[in-house]
Amino acid sequence: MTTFPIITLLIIAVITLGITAVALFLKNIIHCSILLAVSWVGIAAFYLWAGAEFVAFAQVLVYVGAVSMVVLFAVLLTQRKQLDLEKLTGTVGFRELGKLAAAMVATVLVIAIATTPLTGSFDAINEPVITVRDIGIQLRDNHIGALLIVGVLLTVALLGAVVVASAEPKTEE
Amino acid sequence: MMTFSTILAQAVTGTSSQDIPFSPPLLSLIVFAPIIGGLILLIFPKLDTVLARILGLFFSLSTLVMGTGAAIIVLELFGTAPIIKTAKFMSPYKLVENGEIVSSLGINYHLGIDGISILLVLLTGIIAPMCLLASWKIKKANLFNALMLLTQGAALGVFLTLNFFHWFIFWELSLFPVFFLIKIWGGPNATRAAYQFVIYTLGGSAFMLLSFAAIYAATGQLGFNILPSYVGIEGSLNEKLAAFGSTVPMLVFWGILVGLAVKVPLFPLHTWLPITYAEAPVGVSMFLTAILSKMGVYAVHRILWPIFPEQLKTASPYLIWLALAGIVLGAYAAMRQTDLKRMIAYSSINHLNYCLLAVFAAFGATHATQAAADAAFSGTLLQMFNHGLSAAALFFCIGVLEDRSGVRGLNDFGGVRKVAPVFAALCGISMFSSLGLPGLNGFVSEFLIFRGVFELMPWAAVIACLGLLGTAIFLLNFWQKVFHGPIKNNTSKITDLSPREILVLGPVVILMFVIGIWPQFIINLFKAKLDLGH
Amino acid sequence: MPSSIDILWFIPALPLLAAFIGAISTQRMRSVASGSALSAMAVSFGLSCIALKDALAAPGVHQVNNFSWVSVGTFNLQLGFLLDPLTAFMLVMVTFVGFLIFLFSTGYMKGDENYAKFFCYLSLFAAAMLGILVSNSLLLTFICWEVVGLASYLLIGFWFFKPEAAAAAKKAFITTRIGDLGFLIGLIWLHSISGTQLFYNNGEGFLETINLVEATAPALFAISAIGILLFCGAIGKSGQFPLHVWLPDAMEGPTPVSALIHAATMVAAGVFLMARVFPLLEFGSALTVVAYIGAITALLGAVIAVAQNDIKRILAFSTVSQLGYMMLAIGVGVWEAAIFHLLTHAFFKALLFLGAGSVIHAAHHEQDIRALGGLAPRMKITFATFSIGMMALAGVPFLFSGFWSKEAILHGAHTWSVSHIPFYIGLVAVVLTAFYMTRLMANVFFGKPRSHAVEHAHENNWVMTLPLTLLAICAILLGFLGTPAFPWLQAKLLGKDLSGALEFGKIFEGPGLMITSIVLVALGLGIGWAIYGFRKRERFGDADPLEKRFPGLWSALEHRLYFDELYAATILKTNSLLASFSDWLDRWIVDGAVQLVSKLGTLLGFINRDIDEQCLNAGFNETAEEIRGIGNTYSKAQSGDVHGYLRVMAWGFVAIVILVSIALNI
Amino acid sequence: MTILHLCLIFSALLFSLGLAAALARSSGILVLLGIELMLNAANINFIAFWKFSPNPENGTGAMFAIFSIAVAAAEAAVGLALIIAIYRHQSSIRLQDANTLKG
Repeated sequence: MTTFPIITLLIIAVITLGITAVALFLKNIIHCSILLAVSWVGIAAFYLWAGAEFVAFAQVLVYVGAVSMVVLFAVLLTQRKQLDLEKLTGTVGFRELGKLAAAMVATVLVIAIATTPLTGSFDAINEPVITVRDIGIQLRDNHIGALLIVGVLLTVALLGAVVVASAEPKTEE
Repeated sequence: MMTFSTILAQAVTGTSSQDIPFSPPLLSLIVFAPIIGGLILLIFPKLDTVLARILGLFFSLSTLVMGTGAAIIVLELFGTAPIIKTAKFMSPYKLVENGEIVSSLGINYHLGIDGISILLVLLTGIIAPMCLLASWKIKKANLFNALMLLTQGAALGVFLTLNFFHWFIFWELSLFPVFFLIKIWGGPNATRAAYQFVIYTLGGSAFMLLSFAAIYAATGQLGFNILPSYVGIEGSLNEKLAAFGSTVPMLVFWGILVGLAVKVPLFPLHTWLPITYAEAPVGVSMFLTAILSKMGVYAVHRILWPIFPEQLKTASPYLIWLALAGIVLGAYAAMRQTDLKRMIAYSSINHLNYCLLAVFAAFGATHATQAAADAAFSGTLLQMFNHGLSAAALFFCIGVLEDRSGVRGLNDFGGVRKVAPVFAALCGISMFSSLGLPGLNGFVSEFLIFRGVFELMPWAAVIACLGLLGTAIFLLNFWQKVFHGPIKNNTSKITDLSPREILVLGPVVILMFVIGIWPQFIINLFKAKLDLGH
Repeated sequence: MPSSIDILWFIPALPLLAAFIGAISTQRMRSVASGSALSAMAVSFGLSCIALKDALAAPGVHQVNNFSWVSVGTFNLQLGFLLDPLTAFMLVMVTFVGFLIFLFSTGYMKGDENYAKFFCYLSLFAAAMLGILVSNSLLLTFICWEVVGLASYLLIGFWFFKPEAAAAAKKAFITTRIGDLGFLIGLIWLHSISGTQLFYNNGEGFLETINLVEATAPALFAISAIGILLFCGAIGKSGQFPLHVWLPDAMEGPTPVSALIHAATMVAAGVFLMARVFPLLEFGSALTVVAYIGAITALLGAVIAVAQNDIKRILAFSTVSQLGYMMLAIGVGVWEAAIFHLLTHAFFKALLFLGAGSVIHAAHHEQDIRALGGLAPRMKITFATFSIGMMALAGVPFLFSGFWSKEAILHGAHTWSVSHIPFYIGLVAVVLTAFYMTRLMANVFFGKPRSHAVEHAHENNWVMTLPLTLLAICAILLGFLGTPAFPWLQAKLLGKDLSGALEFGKIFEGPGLMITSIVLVALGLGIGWAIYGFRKRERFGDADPLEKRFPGLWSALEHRLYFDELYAATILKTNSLLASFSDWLDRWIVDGAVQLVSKLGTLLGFINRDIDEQCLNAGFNETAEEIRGIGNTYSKAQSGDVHGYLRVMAWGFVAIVILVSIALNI
Repeated sequence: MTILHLCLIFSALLFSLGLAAALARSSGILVLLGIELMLNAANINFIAFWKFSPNPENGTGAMFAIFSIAVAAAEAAVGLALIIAIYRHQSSIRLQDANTLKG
């Protein structure tokens, strides 16, 4: 019974990576962002696979629900002038250099992971072990400080975002 | 004998012996009708302006209609019959709608109405259509109406929700439409005013949120109807909070107080108010002063009073000075304003602080007789209603002046009474209502407050008298400079009220007389609550 | 048939209805407004007469009709109506004088563009005034009291386009409101210690239970303080020192208003209130305060009246002085005498004001006595009636009502056990009153006309002379209600039975007192005539004989002893400073603190920069030069290209991993 | 090669894809999305290590992932706001144009 979860994992990983790769090399930004939203769903699927239901829900809510919407809005707001964003103006080769660097990082990481011996039994796939209720209790008992700080952080970030995004150029008035 | 209202009451609450298969969720409808209306207007931005105005008015008026229905039901069901109290300090909620949303987190969808809520719901029902009518000719009317309706729905949500979670959502929700209303339609400094308003209030709310997080951590409850039962029994809220640290109960109390005090506003957290009221368009100023400022006072009654009686008692002797400062400073600062809107804004600070004065006096007094406390509390409640009427009417009058002449300085006018007698008469009645002339509504509430406060804390009442005098001085000064004397240039542009404007002011003025002469009519709404003690 | 107590509320309600009709009447419906006002007053007068009959049938009985107004929890406020002889006499007086003045107004205000509004305000005033009279509750009294103030405000400012009228209206309202705040506090205090503010409630009203209160020091203190606070309200409304300043300015209003409100009725409300709560005042030590304030006011008003030139202002200060008399009477304990004087004063002062109004109307709104003159032959009825009023006011013996009522007051003051000072002050005021009224008569009616308008003056029509005649008759007859020989009025007010027989002997009881006062009146009249009667004023610009003799004193009196200036320099200044301070505090300190917090971040930035500049630059300037050279080289790497930075990081990461793995030999 | 290895490699590849996006695209929005992907890759690591940890009932890894998601959301909001602000100033979201940091 160990092959089934592995196969599931492989399927999730391949689909997610594939979609992401395609997304990142599409020209149209809107298509890009929609595909990325799909890849976030893939990541959520991974969380579900791993038994972290609540994290998966959070992933869907925050990324698929919220961030992707914000991204779409940002795209729409900034697309009034149809600029060819990929036009090469004095930045010869930056794209190739970037891809090269990313490939190097990937290589180094994969080699590092693959050569690391991990001891222990990883074949027994545990059933989901953490429920929403557990997380609630954990948040309330052990992580209340962090929760409050994150709340404040979010508030401040939101305010900051509003202020930054709506600051008008002085010349307007 | 089955009257219409008993049938209605039985229908809604399902208490009838006969089977009436009709029970609309009245409270939810009250809250969500304006929100739905607002969303409709937002979704169809290309709607014909006239249609949009009428739709807006319709949804706005729905509150008044359904609120009156709820009031009739409440009076019919509980007007004379005693209500069984389930716990000490528990307020008797009269109409309740309940549903679980996330039961494991204690977040219930829980609406309830009692005397205080119903008063404010009715006030909202009266003022909100008035605000729309006052801004009838505004540009981009569709968006304006939509945002106003959203604000109205949020305010109603605050008045009717019994669970902190939803309450807080509504509380914050009321901010954002107002932000845009001020920013888009406001005066020259509107952007600054809007930011100041939002950031000030959000800042206050952050403290409140932290406090409620602490309460939730201690009790696992967020219901306004459940939390009071933690007071004064074994394993009380204070003890649970004190488990986090000995200062936590007081900190939690102050956190909530700061959040409310900004909204009311309590001195010295009031500095956002004059500029915001002055810069906002007239309909929004009316709504801000009449309804949104009441949210703070309401929350004092709904949260601080039932949940933190001990802390309130400890803090009141100090807080009362702040309320007195607000009263005196508000009145005297108003005397120096040359911008009429700022003047009325300061007078609002003055009037709202009477409400807080009474609450703090009732809690801070070392010896309180029941009669004095009853007078103080009923005065507070009535004052909320009365201030809503008179301040909104005065803002509207200044809006009329500004609309006609484009200016609103104290010294820009003269002899308006000559060119616009009807306007002068209605504005004069509103003004005298605001300065507490007997026979009009303002006097009743101020008398009750002074009567209560005097017995509880005589010196505070005497100091507050300065505020009464100051109010008379600046309002009469306003009246003399604007309406009396020879006619000035700007005045010649002023025409008398149109029928629409009379429709706005007329009902309010009539209400002022009715409440002034027969206050029991309003008092009956919240009487049952006080009859049972606190 | 319902008893009068049940229909008592109609008496104020009818004028209120008339006020409402007046409010919605347009200028075209002017006759509707005045007609409804007049008929309401007439019906109210009829009802008042019935009420008087009922009340007199049972003097000493207080019929009440109470009802709950506000009731919440354990807190309860009741209002009520009261009928006793005091109320009934006042009702008849107010409705009768009111009716006559309304009638006079239909002529006087004929051409005014706000004719309907005028009657609306007058009716509103009458309603509120009658409300005060029938009230059985201090709260209802206060409510009507304030509405009376509002009506007075509206009527003083009736010609609102005149800046002086607008200012006078505001001054009147705010000055009386200062007193009213005292009233309010007194009322609240009373309610909080006694639990009721009903005068009479079948043995439970506070005037009935006051005698049961134990005379402990705290109770005495509290009740005295309440009495004085209530008196504050009366000070404001009745123009007593030190709040008398608004009353002369109130003469900016139309003359019928001055007659009705600022002579006959409203200003008497304070006296009425004091008489009503007399048992309360008696209990504490408030009466002494009342007596002295009254005495001071009586003298002050009379003195200032001597040097005024505006006919209405002379009468206004005379009103102040007479109200002082009434307060004095209450203070020395003879409140029935105060009410007697109130009633007689209402008639003769209304007569004088209407007479003045008649003069002013005939002389095309000339009010300065220096510009009038020689009117006696031109306006015979006005002259005759005005003379009667003048003699009543001056206290000319036996025939005129003022003599008897003033005599009653002086008699009471003489027998006051505490001090004789108020009595002597009263005597001085008697002389002065006779003196300034003689001056007024001599200047207005004798000599020759001193302006063009006056030369062509002629008598007014019946609408205006009829009220004068009726009032004149009353000004004579009313005195006989309360002569020492047959003190019917006083007995009824006190609820005593009269023995029934006339006792002429009593007139001459204590003849010394009466003879003294007759002599003093004669002295005042004589001096007045000696100075102003024999050598009459020739031209408008002539200086007053007294002015030539005592220029300094005269100027002070002419400026009303500089009270206005004094208040402007002290109270108004303080108030204005307080306002400026509040504004400043709010603008700079409170808001400033908020701004300060927001500036704090910026400030830290500045401090940081300063430290950089001062310490680093000064100390390491040379080193910095060198470093800057190196920095210039390296700063070329700072391309501003975000991708470049990120890429370098990636390369760096790869390099570190490779280096580490080589170093660790993995 | 265990399942954990697979998870980690999945995460590493996702990270690299994100990096590639951040390095090779000139649109500010896509750069930001690349960074988001890198954060997600880190979250995958947390979850993977938590799942195969000796006592997963503690839930620490999941908690960390939750907080990380919250912070990432804040970061996305601020980042996009910055991009809009840049767009206001320069009428472009090309990061090459935003080179005012140049030394």
